[in-house]
Parts: sequence; structure tokens; C-alpha cells
Amino acid sequence: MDRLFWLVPLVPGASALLLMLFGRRYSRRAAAWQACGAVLVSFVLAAAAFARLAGGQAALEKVLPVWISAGSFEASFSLAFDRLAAVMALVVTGVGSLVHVYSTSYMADDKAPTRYFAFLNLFTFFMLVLVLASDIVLMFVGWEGVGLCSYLLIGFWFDRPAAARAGLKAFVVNRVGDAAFLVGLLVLLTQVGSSSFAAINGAARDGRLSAGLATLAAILLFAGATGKSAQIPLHVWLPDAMEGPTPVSALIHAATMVTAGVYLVCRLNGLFAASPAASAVVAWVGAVTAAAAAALALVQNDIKRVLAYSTISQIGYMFIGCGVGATAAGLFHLTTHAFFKSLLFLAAGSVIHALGGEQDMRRMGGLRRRLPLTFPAFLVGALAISGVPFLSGFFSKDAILTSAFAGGHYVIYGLGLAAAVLTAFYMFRLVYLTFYGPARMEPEAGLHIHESPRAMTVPLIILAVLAAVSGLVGLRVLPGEPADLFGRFLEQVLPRTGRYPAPPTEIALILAATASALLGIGLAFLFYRRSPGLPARLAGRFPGAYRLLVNGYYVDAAYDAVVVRPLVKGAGWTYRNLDLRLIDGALNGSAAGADLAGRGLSAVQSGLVRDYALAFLLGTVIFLGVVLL
Amino acid sequence: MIPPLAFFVLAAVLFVLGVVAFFVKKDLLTQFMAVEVMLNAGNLAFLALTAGPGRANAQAIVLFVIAVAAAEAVVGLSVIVLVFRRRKSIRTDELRDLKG
Amino acid sequence: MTLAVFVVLSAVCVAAVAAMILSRNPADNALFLVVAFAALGGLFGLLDSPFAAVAQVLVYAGAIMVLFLFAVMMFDLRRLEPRSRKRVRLGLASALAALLLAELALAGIRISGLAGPAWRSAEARDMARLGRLLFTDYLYPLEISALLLMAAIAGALALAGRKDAG
Amino acid sequence: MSFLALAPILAVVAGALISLLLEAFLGRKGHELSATAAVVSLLAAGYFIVRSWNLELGYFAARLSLDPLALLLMAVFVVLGAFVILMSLAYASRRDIALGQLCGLLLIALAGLMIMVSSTDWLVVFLGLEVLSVASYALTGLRRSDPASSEAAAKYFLMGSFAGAFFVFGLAILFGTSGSMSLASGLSGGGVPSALPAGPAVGLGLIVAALFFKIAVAPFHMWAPDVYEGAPTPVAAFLTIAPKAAGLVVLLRVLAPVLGRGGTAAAVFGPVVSAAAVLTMFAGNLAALRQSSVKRLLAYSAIAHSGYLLVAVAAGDGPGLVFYLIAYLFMNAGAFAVLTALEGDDGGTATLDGLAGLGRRHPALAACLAVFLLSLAGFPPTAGFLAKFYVFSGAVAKGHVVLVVAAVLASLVSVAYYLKVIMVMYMKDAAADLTIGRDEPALWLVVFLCVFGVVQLGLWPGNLLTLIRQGSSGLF
Amino acid sequence: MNGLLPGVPLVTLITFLPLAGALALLFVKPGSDRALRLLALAVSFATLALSLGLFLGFDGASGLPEFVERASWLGRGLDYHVGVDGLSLSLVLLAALLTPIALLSSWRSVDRRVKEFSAFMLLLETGMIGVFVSLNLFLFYVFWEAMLIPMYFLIGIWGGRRRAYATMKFVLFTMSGSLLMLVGIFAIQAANFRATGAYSLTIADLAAAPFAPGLQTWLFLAFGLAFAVKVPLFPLHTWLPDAHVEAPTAASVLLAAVLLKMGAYGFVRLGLPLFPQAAAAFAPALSVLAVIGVVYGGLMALVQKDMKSLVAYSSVSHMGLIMLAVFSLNFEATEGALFQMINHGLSTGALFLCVGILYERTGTRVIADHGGAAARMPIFAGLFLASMLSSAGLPGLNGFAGEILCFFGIFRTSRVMAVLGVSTVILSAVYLLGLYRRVMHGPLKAPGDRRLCDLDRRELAMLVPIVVLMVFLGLFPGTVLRKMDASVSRYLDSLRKQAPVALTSRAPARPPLWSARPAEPER
Repeated sequence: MDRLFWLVPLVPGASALLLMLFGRRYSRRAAAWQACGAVLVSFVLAAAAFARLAGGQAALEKVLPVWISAGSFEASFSLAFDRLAAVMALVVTGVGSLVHVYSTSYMADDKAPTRYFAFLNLFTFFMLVLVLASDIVLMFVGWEGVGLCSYLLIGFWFDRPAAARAGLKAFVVNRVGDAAFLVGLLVLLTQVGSSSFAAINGAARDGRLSAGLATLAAILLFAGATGKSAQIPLHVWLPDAMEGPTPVSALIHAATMVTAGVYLVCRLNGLFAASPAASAVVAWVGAVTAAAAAALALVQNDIKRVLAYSTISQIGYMFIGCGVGATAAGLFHLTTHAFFKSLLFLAAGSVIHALGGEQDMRRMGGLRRRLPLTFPAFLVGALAISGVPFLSGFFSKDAILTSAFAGGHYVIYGLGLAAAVLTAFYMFRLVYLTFYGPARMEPEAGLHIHESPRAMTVPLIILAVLAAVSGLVGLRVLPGEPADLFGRFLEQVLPRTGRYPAPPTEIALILAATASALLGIGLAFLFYRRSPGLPARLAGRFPGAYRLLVNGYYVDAAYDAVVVRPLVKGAGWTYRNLDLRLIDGALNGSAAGADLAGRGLSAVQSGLVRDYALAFLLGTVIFLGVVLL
Repeated sequence: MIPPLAFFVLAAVLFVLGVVAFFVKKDLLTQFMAVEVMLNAGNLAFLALTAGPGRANAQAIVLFVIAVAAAEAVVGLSVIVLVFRRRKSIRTDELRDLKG
Repeated sequence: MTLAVFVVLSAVCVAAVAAMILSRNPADNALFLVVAFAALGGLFGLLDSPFAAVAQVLVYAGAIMVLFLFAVMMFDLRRLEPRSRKRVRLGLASALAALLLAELALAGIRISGLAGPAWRSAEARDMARLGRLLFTDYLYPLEISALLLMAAIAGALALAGRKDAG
Repeated sequence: MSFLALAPILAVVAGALISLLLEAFLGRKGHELSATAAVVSLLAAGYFIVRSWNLELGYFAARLSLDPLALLLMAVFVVLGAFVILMSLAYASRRDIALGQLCGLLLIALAGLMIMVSSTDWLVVFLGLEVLSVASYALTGLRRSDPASSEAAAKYFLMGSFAGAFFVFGLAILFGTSGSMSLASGLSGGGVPSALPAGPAVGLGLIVAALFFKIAVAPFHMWAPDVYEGAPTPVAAFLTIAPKAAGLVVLLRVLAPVLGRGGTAAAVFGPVVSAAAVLTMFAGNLAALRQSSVKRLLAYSAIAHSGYLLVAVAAGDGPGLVFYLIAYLFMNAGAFAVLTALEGDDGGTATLDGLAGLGRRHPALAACLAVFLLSLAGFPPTAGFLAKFYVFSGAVAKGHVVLVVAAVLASLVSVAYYLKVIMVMYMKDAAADLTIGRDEPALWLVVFLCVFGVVQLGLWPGNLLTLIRQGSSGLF
Repeated sequence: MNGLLPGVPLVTLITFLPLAGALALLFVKPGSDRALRLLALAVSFATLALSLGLFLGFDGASGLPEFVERASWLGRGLDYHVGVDGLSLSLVLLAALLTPIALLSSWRSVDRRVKEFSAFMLLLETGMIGVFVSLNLFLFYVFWEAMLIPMYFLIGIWGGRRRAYATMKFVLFTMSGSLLMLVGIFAIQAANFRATGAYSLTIADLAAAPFAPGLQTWLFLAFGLAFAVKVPLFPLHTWLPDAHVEAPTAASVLLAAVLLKMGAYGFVRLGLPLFPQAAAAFAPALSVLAVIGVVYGGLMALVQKDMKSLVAYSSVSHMGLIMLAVFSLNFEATEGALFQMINHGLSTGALFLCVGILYERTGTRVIADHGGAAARMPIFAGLFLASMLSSAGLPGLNGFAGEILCFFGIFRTSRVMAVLGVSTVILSAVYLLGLYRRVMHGPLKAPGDRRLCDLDRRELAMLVPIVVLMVFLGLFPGTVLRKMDASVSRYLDSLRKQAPVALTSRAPARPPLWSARPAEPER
């Protein structure tokens, strides 16, 4: 069965194809079942292959026929199931399965469930292609494919203008990154002469790829990653992407697609390792994003947007990990984040579901008792992300921060720590606003509040368990000892380049992390439980800072003012002036000139014989003059 | 004796006078008369420029030119008659329906 | 002697044409031309071309110009022409005509041998020879002339014949 | 040397006489008969032309010589004559034209043309030209009820005789200085003269000016639009093709040796011809842009085509010239034939607006006109394209690149107005209804033959090309 | 060569079958529109079937033209000489494929003068295929120019309100180039005659005998202008939006999908091989124009208010990329360019079909008048989106396979150009999906409009095959690429032989760029 690992992407792919082709003939239930079934099958296949790897095999490979080849360019359908891919594939299919199941209920009343499941399956397909591709060009298929699915699913309710616009924004911003990706790809392809990851990493390691070019390529590819993973400066699309259905946010915009950038950096660890400069860029971008996005999450009122900024911030952590050489730690955080963030989203979805679509936290509150399953699940997620000890987030975040500190990246470490405080704070702000306090929803909506059906709660429970315990795989028996389970499993794929701190330092770091989590939670308690008027007062005291945060540092506005508007205006001006006035004007002008000449000739053709004879005489005189002279 | 050049220049003068007359005159008939002057200048040139047996040939040619002139005169006059019948005038400048 | 004749005849010729240009009476125009053509006939004679001279006087001055005179009467052109108002055109035409004259004169000067003594030609005065020439060497042109006259007659008939001729 | 050489011309002249006599004696009843006689005489002439092929007949001390070039052109004239007669059958009765007179005059004009092209003697050429001219004046004025027709005749006559006087004067100088009436005399006397002999050069210059007039070369062309427009339409078809063809052939016979040999003469006459060609193309095409009468538009187009044809002369390209003329015969005669069909009973010629919607109401007619116009514009795969191809490629081969570039630019301008006509026919809806006589089988025959010719010559001119090349191989 | 149907003049058959069909149409009784349409469709399908046979029977190992037919026609080198090689094969197939689709697209929208319309469409097909299969310069020109006529009528008779202006602009613009090319042909003929003493306009002969450098420059300019107008290269592009906006859907489809390719094909078939030195000298300048076209077309597409002119400007942009690849003069870029021509033909053809479908339903092409159509037309929405994505080069679809090869090749020649060219990735997403958002998404405009129904079978029959082909070629580009390989390396070899200095100095990186692939690194 493990030999069939290449079917992992194909099963959901086939399902998506069937759903798209015969969409109208499916009943709601059949579509849902097929979609879930496909992802489950794929999960099982992935698990089987994983078992094989766990048994000691290095990687499973499958080369399907050559895909694009011309001259020195060649890309093939080649898939590889190595340990890195295995982790990712399990996350994708695992979380994917749960989200699919959750969706059967969440989307039960939607107009077009078949389309929804088709897109979701299609997304799974592309994501798995991205994960399993051992050829960077093939990976790009998955890379852009998930972007497409993201576009389709953000704009799933396309009759809402905001959703349509958000989808477009997501796609375009992603494309900006992808353009850089493509250039990086070209650098690699022309310099390495092969598109396989092994060759690229190999070339980077043995120095065939010069350091300068490696840096160039790495930074370009990372630019692509910032687009996909919503890092500064290309993070602007993700908050808007919350226009999509909530399960989609959980799967695509939290657990899987947005982490593809991290995965890419992991995949190309050889390349990034060869370029310290590029790695530094990765770490710095990650750190700044982690802190800045966390700050933005503080002031959001939309429950999903809080989570979206949180996602941006958390992915920043992952990049810190990759950038400081603790690639495995980054991937580890990716995994745990997949669990707790999808848990948070799905739980938020459950809340929204219960409130009949309400997403504004200012109109929530006191839901603790009315959603007896959702609340604890959410709480587990919140604790995990806040880094409360012994939950998954604690381990993974700590691994990253520790590595950063150990590598001497103190500023980055500081930013990460600050972000951790903020994370704990905004998460518990969310918890308090939503589940505690008085109910602030419309009375009408308040009547219908009910716990979600089982198809939704069961995935919540499973994810809650995972969010709680999955951190244990990263537990090191002794501080300072590199042999954590997760890292060891990945060692051959992701060789560790960073150093570990000395055990005493590490203990101090752990304490600092724990303290920051508790500090954040405590502050949230202070602000939103003890003295609920405090936030408003604070905002009144620092109006500038508050406005800055509410407006997302004015990044959208800046893009609009600096890029979008000048471009559109300039294009319009050029169109009117260059195309219509100058080029067409020249054309029409020459036509008019010809016409004018014709008019002149007509005027000369006066109808008078005298004039005709005059012309004749003129011609003759000139002619004879030429002859005689 | 008179050099042939004198005859030729005379012919040229007559020719050019014919041309001038063609421009000065305003009715079809007189303009055609001007053309006759030009033709005659041509005849003079024929005779003036040839020597020896050539001038015998030139005389033959002059005969043909005169025949041409006669033929043109016949047709020309009938064209003028035609115009006169339609318009009761043979002013050349009035013939300008066709133009542009 | 010949020089005097030449001077007189050419003066008459040019003067007649000039008068024709200046006169605004169509009938006078025709008469001036008769004079000019007759003088031209004399000049032909000076050039040892008696046949041409006779033909000129008979056919041109005699026949063609009379035809014109009749036409002048017929079209009732005896009233005076109006003065030209289009002086620009006329000036242009005159300038061009002057240029043409200059060019022709220049050509005449450049043609070698013209400036020398006059060519005499006994053959040209031999009418019998001319007759033979017309019916041997020039037979084809002669026949074409016949066709030409036929064309002229046919054309005249077609254009100015009885209205119901067609 | 054989009397047989006269046969084609004699046949035509005999036909002319018979037609005229039948007309004169039978009047209205003689129409059909005289047309028949004319056509028969043309057939006979055609027969004689074919028979004379390759025989190199000559007569009258080589004043008449049926070399292949002459024969080809004679054939062109015979075909054109037949076309014009067929076009006139119904037209003449509609327009109150005596058909017999038309046929007779036309045949006389044809005889003149044949005389022109079959001789290398200036006197004969001149006389032939005069025969043609005299007959043409009359033909132009044949629509006696129409003031335009008589105006055209008067202008044609006046300008024609004016130009004729230049011819005579030039001839005098040429003959006087070279002592010979042969086309080959004068400049082409012997060897390469270092300086241009003034006499022959000026004489030739005057003659060429007169020929330019006949061919309608700018700036000697100004009579042409008026005359073509005023002449009865079938006659206009004749006038736009035949005198031009004859004049060009004469020009070619004179200039090809001069230009081909190089030297001062070529240096003078070459640029003059080229400049005239360019001027003509642009004058014709630019003026045509603004015409609203289709007939006048075609008149200007005819002028422009004179320019293209002059390119062949400038390059001394006999085969190209002849092929172009033949192609032009079909496309232009065809266009005028359609125009004849389109003329309303009120006697007005078709205006551009009047053509609106023609494509729908008379699809066949419109399609044929479109084919002719496209051919005139030089689109493949029509005869017009191939003709331009041959002429222009010949010119480029001789180094006249600038001339050819000007020519293609001019034809770009021409595309605008040819397509405008097509556009109006197909793309505008009719304003007023056009009634078209449907009982004109002869006219349809002409249109059909012309379409056939245009397409055939465009796609598979095979034998004709060989014939032309073979015919002109000895000449140039 | 012709193993499939020995003795059958397959290429001639493919070329002239549509012409025969057009003539046959003239004899169908007017009024029976359905019969006319079916006959035209049948003829075009027969042509398609034969072209498929040609494609399958094509061997492509030698790189030489196959299925060659040659006959003396007008003498003096003006021969009838046709055949297909790797450069032209797929374009023939493209033309043969899109004609029946275009005919289908006009099934309902063209209801006047169906007979003429169908005949002109078939004539156009003959013209298009003829251009691609001609191996003789004269024949090439004949088809090149003859093809204008049916296009002129198609736009002029069945076009929109400003059709008169648009057709005139189209024809004059195109002809201004092609007439100068004609002069170029004359010069070639003369020069070749002077050099060899024989008349020949066989393209292969002319390519083998290079012209003097000075002459090459002029000839290349003359030919280049003709092709550049057709492509169209910036700044000669302004005829295209006008022509498209006014053209009926079927004509737009063929115009964008096939006619534009003629320009690029002209460069590959004639412009570069005949004048390699001049081409190498001008390649940088033309590359600049091409890359300006890429960006400029994209920006202009952003601000269009009419769907068709938006797609037209997208063509300007995409064709710019193809030209950039052509002028990069290496194997990958050339093959990519040729492949991208097919892809662009399919995607832009499909886009015009989609716009036409919307127009048929709503009667307007103004973007602002549309909105939310996806709700009523889900199937259409999917196919429309697929076409856009193909056009925008989404990996997995055909557009990507071509684009990446182009980028790769361009990058090897000039990194700056490649980076500038990559901007199309962003721009095409913006303008195409922006169009999609405005037209298909958002609240439904005119919700009461009953005409806004989903696709019927006919419309499916025209869009689905294209979309299937997009996916197929996206996954198996080798189907087409392998047929080109030998011809492309032959083409580049000949270029290299004649302009070695120019070519190698432009791409110094590695030994022969055009043939062998470098030694495999670890895999």
C-alpha cells in the first residue's frame, strides 16, 4: 500500500474532477460523502507510507513521465515521499479530513455544496502536489493551484462584493509573490540545470551555485513564500480572506496553504543554508511579522480577523525557526499550529454558526455555557497558542525562540517574546469577549443559540486533543540534547544548523516563555474581565497608536496610494494619450493628410481647360528644362 | 542667305505665340485656331530643320500634318457645334460641370 | 533679297498672330490667321518647298480658315470677347510660354549646323519626285490619312449630324 | 514582307465602314446588324492576329511590322473592342446613341491603335494617334443629349489638339536633327553619346510629353477625369484602357533602348519617367479618395494605374507592361461594365451612396465589382496582384527600389478608396432602390469574361505568360 | 514521408478543402441557413480530421518539411510548394481546430447573409492554413495577403457600429507592412538571381544563401514591419483593439487565435532565417519593443471598459512575450514561443468565445453593464475561468508550460528582459481576474433578465474541447513539443551558422545553447 503513495494527491484530485464534471447530478449528501471519503483515503494512504518511513526507509519516490522538456529545460511529474513530505502530508490530509467532515454540517444549508466540496477536494489535491513534488516546477503547480483554490473559496459567496474582491486581492497579492518565485526559479533552473530539489540543494551545498546567486534565488523564492504565507509586506490579503467560509479559513488560511511558504523554505533548506544572508532575511521578516501582526490582532473586533492576524504572526514564528537554522522547529510549529489554529477556527466557526453568522465579538459574550463543547475546545486552542506549558504551542514556540536565542539573534528573540505576550493577550481577549461576560448579541439571535451538531463537534474534539498533546513529540528528554523525537525523525531531511543553548540558559528561556504567556493572559483578564473600560481608555490615551493598529499600519492604504492608484491612473492616462491621441492620432492624421491632399488635388482640378493646359505647359517646361540642363 | 536657325526661331516664336493665344482666348473656336498656329509652327520647323532630300520628305510630312489639321478641324468644329447646341455658347470657361 | 522677303514675311506672320492674340473680335481673329498662314506659305517657298507652300495657302488659308470663318458667323461670335479677369493664370501661362520659348531657342542654338548657311535643296523642288515619294515611301501614311479623314467625317456625322440620324 | 500584315487592320477598317454604312442606310434597324458586323470584323481581325503570330510580318518598308508585341497589343484592343461593343448594346439604346456610329467610330479608333502599336515609324505612330484621337473625340461626345458628354468631348478635343501640336513640333525637331522617322533614331543613333544631343532630346521630350498626355500621366493628366466621367460609360472603359496601352507601348519602344543602354540619355529620361510615375500614382490615388461618383473614382484610379504602368516603362520591362495591360484590361473593363449595368435610366451614373446595399440586392453584380476592385487594388490571387508583382519585381531587379516603394505606398492609398466602394456595397443599407436592367445578356457576358480573366490571370496565367515572354524576348 | 495516406496530397487537400467548401456554399439555395451552416461545419470538420491525420502522420525526426508537394506554377521561382515542418505543424492544426469552433460560435449570432459568412470563414481558413504551409515566399505572400479579404468582409459586414473605421484601419495598417514586405520579396528575388543566376523563391534555398549584410538590414526591416504589425508589436498595435471590438465573435476568435500568430510565425519562418545577421543585430531592439508590449498591453488592459478590447490588449501583452522569446534566439525560448502561440490561440480564442457568449445574452460588452453572471451560468463561469487561467499561465494548464519555457529561454539570453517579462504573471492576473470579478461576481445585474441562461449544447461543444485541450496540453506539452524539436534545432543551427558572432556574444554562458542539454547534475 505504501507503494501507492503517489495516489495521495490523486484521490482527492479525482474526486474534485468528478464533482466538477458532474456537479449537478450529485445530491448534497453524496457530494459531501465522496469528498470526505477521498480525503480520508488519502489520509490512510499517507499514513501507510508514513509507517513505511517510520520503519526506517529514507524516502519513497515515483517518477511519472516527463512533463515539460525542451533543450536544457526539463520538468517531470516526480513525486517523493520523504520525511518532510510525510509530516506535511499527514497534517494536510489529517486536518483536511477533519475540516471536510466539519464542513458537511457547516455547509449543509449552502446553495452550492457540491461546488464547495469540489473546490475543497481540489485544494487538497493541489496542496498534496505541492507537498509531494520532488521537482520545483511541479511544486509550483501545487503552489499556484492552492492559490487558485484559495481564490475560489474566499470568493465562494461571490455574490457578496466583499468576498469577490477579497478573493481577487488574495490571488493578485499571491501572484506578486509568485512572480518573484518564478524569477528565483529561473535563476535556479538556469544555474543548476535541473529542477529537482535534490539537485538544487546539492548544488547549493557543494558550492556549484555561487553564494551570490544562491542568495538571490533564495530571497526571490522567499519573496514568493511571503506572498503565500502572508508575511510582511505581502500579508495584506489574509485578513480579507476571512470572507470565505470558516472551514476554509481553518484549512487553507490557517493550517495548510499559508504554511506552504514555510514548507518551501524547509524543502530548500540546502539553498537557504548556503546563504546566511537569505536566512537572516527570513528570520527578520518572520520576527517582524510575528510581532507586528500580533499587535494588529489586539484591536480586531471580527473574531475571524483576530485569528487571521494571529495566523500571520504564528507563521512569522515558523520563519524565525527556519531563518535561525532550526528548520525542524519551524516545521514543528507548523504542525502544532495546524492543529490548534484549525481548532480555533473551527470553534470560531461553531460560534458563528451558533449565532447565525455573527462574527463581531462586540455582539457576542457569555457563550461559555451555551456552547458546552465548543468553549472547552476553544479554550484548549487558546491555551495552546498562548504557549501555556505542556500544551503543543508551548513546545514548538519554545523550540524556535530557544534556537533564536542560542544562535545569538537576541533582537529576534525579543520580538518573538513580545509577540508571545501579545498572542496570549489577544487570544484571551477573544476568549473573554466571546465566552464570558454579558451576552451582547441581538435578542433575536440570542434565542437560536445552540451547540453545533456532531459532525462539527467531533472534529473539534479530535483537534483539541491533538492541540493538547501533539507537542509531546517535540519533548526533549534532557535540555540541550538534540534528540527530540520530531527533530530526529527529520534529521536526514532537515539537518540542524543552529546550536542549542546550554541547559541553564534553556531553562531560563523556558521560564521566560511561560512567564510571557501568563503575563499576556493576565493582562487580558485585567482588561476584559476586571475592568472592561480599560481598553477604551487606553485607546483614548494613545489615539495615534490605536488608529495605526486599526488601520493595519496603513499598509493597504499605502499600496493603494503608491501602487494601485498610480498604476491605474497612469495606465488610463497613457491609454488616452499614447494609444488614442498619439498613435491613433498619427494614423488618423496621416489619413486626414491624404484626404487633405485629395482635397487639394480636387481643387486644382477646377474643370477649366485653361488650368489643364497650364499644368500641361508646366510639365513640358520642366521636362524640357531637365532635358536641356 | 538666311540661316536655318532663323527659320527655326521663327517657328519657335510662332509656336509659343500659339500657346499664348491658347491661354488668352476664351472660346473653343479661337482656342482651336491657336492650336492651328502651333501646328503651322510645327510645319515650319519641319521644313526649316531639314536639308537635302530630307526636305522632300518633310514636305510630304507637312502634307500629312495639314491633313491632320483638316481632320481635327472637321471633328473639332462638330464638337463645337454640339456644345453650342446644348449651351448656346462656346465659352470655354463655362464648361466646368465636370471637375473635382 | 531673300533676306528682305524673309524679314517681311516673318514680320507679317508674327504680327498677324500677335494681332490675333490682341484682337477681341473672333472674326478678325480668323482673318488675321489667314494672313499669317498665307505669309507662312511664302516662307515655305523660301525653304525650297513649293508643294508645301501651295498646300499651305490652298488648304489652310483657303479651306480650313474659311471653315473657321463660317463657324464664327454661325456661332454668332462677332461680339467682342470680355476682357480676361484671371490675370494670375494668364501671367503664369505667359511666363511658362516665355520659358518654353527660351528652351526651344536654346535647343535651336545647341543643334549643330543650324547657325550655318541655309540649306538649299533641289530635290525638294522636284514635284514629280515628291509625288513618287508619296505613293511609294509614304503610301502607308497616305492611306492612314485617308482613314483619318474617314474618321473625321464619321465623327462629324455622329456629333453634328441630323438629330434623328441615329 | 507581306500584304497579309495589313489584314488585321483592314478587317477592322472594313468592319468600321460596314457599320457606318449600315447605320447610315438602315437607321434604327441597322443597329443590331452593324454591331454584328463590328463583332464579326473583330473576330476576323482576331483570327488574322493569331495567324500572324510568329510570322514576323512586315509591310510598307517596315512601317508596319507585326512583331509579337504589336500582335499582343492588337489582340488586347480587339478584345477590348468586343467588350465595349457588347457593353454598348443595351446602353446605346437607353442613351439614345446610334449604335452603328459607336461601332464604326470605335473600330476606327481601334484601327488607329493598331497602327500605333504596329509601327516603329514616328509618322505612322503620329497618324495612328490622330486617327485614334479624332475617333475618340467623337466617341466621347456621342451622348448628344447629355451636356456632360459634349463638355467632355470639347475638353478632350481642345486638350488633345493642344497636345497634338506639341507632338508635331517635337516630331519636327526630331526628324530635322536625326533625319529619320524611326523610333530608334535620335538618341539611340549609335554608341553611347557622352553628352545629350540637344535636338533629338528636346524633340523626344516634346513627343514624350504628348504621349504622357495620352497616357494621362501627371501633370498632363488633368483632362482625363473629366473626359472619362463625361464619356458614355462603355466609351470610358475604352478610353481608360486603349489609348493608354498604345501610348505606353510606344513609349516603351522609344525609351526601353534609351534607358537600357545607360549614359546621359538614360540619366535624363529615367528620372523624368520615374518622377512622372510617382506623381501620377499619388495624384490619381489621392484625388480618388474624395470622389463620390464611382465613375470619377474609377477615372482617377485609371490615372493611378498609368503611374504603375510607367514603372514598367521606367524599368524597360516589356513583358511586365504587357501583362499588366492585359490584367488591367480585364479588371477595368469589368468594373466599367458593372458601372454600365448600374446606370439608372435617368442617365445618372452611380454615386457612392447609390451603391449602398448593392451587395444584398444584386449579390452577383456586387461580387463581380468587388472582384474587379480588389484586383485593381492588387490583392492576391487576382490578376491585378500578379501584374503588380511582375511589374514591381522587374523594377526592383533593375534597381528602382525607391520607385517601387513609392508605388506600393500609393497602392496602399488606393486600397482605402477601393475598399470604401466595397464597404458601401456590402456594409451600408440602401437609401434608394436601384433598378437594374436584367435583360442585358451581352453585358453579363462581358462581366463574366472579365471576372474569368481576372481570376484566371491571377491564378494560372500559364500560357499567356509564356507567350508574352516569348513575344518580347527578341525586343528588349 | 507520407506514410499515412500514400499518394494523397494531404497538405494541399487541407489547404484547399475549405476553399472548395466555400465555393460549394455558393451553390446552396439561399434561405436554407441551417443547411449552409451544416455544410460549412462539415467541411471544416473534415479539414480538422485531415489535419489531425497530418499531425499524427508527421514524423518530425529530420526537422525538414514533410508532406512536401511541389509543382511549377508561374515559373521563375514562383512555385506551388507546400509542406509542414515542426514550426508550422501545430499552427495548421490550430487553425483547423478553431475554424469549426468559430463557425459554431456564429450559429445564432450571425443571422444575416449566412451563406456569405460561412463562405468567408472557410476562405479565411484556406488563407490561414496556406500561410502556414507555404514553403515558397511568393506563395506565402499570396496567402498572407489574400487572407485579408475574407477578414475584411467578416468584420466589415457582420461587425459592430464602428466597423467601417475598424476594418479600414485593420486593412491599411496590415497592408502598410505587407506591401513593404512585397518590395522586400522583389529585392530578394533580384539579389538571389544576381547571386545564383537562377530564379528561386523557395524559402529553404533563400535561407541557405545569405544576403549581404547591408541588404539584410533593409530586407529585415521590410519583412519585420509586416510581421510586427501583425503580431502586433508595440507601438503598432492600435488596430487590434478596434478590430476586435468591432468584429463578430467568430472573426475575433480567428483573428486573435490564428492571425496574430502569423506575425510571429513570419519572424520564425522568414524574418530570422533569411536575414540572420540583421535579425541578430535587431534582436535586442525588438526585444525591447516586445517587452514594452508585454507591460504596456497589460497596463492598457487594466483600464479598458469594453470586454473585447480588454482581451485584445491582453493579446498585445501575450504576443509581446512570445516575440521576446522568439528574439531570445535559443532553443527553449523558440520552442516555448512556438508552443505558446498554440496556447495563446486556444486561450484567447476561448476568451473571445466567452465574451461572445455573454454578448449574445446581454447585448452589451461594456464591463460595467455586467455583474454576477456566475450565479446564473455556473458551467459557463467554470469554463470562462479556466480560459482565463490558461491565459494567465496557471501551472498545470497549457499557458504555463509555454510561459515557463519562454521565461527560461529569455532568462538565458537576458535576465533583465525575463524579469520584466515576468511582470505579465502579475498583470494578467489583475486584468483577467479583475474582469472576471466585475463580470461574473458580485450581485447579479439585471436579475430579471431571462436570457442569462447557462450554456446550451452548442456552446458547450465549442468551449469544452478547447478547455480539455488546455488541460491536456498543460499536462502533456510533449505531444506538441516533440514534433517541433528537430525543426527548431535545425532552425537555430542555420541561424548560428550564418550569424555566429552575433548569436554567441549574446549568450556566452555555455556551449551550444540550442542543441544538447548540459550534463545532468545529480538527480
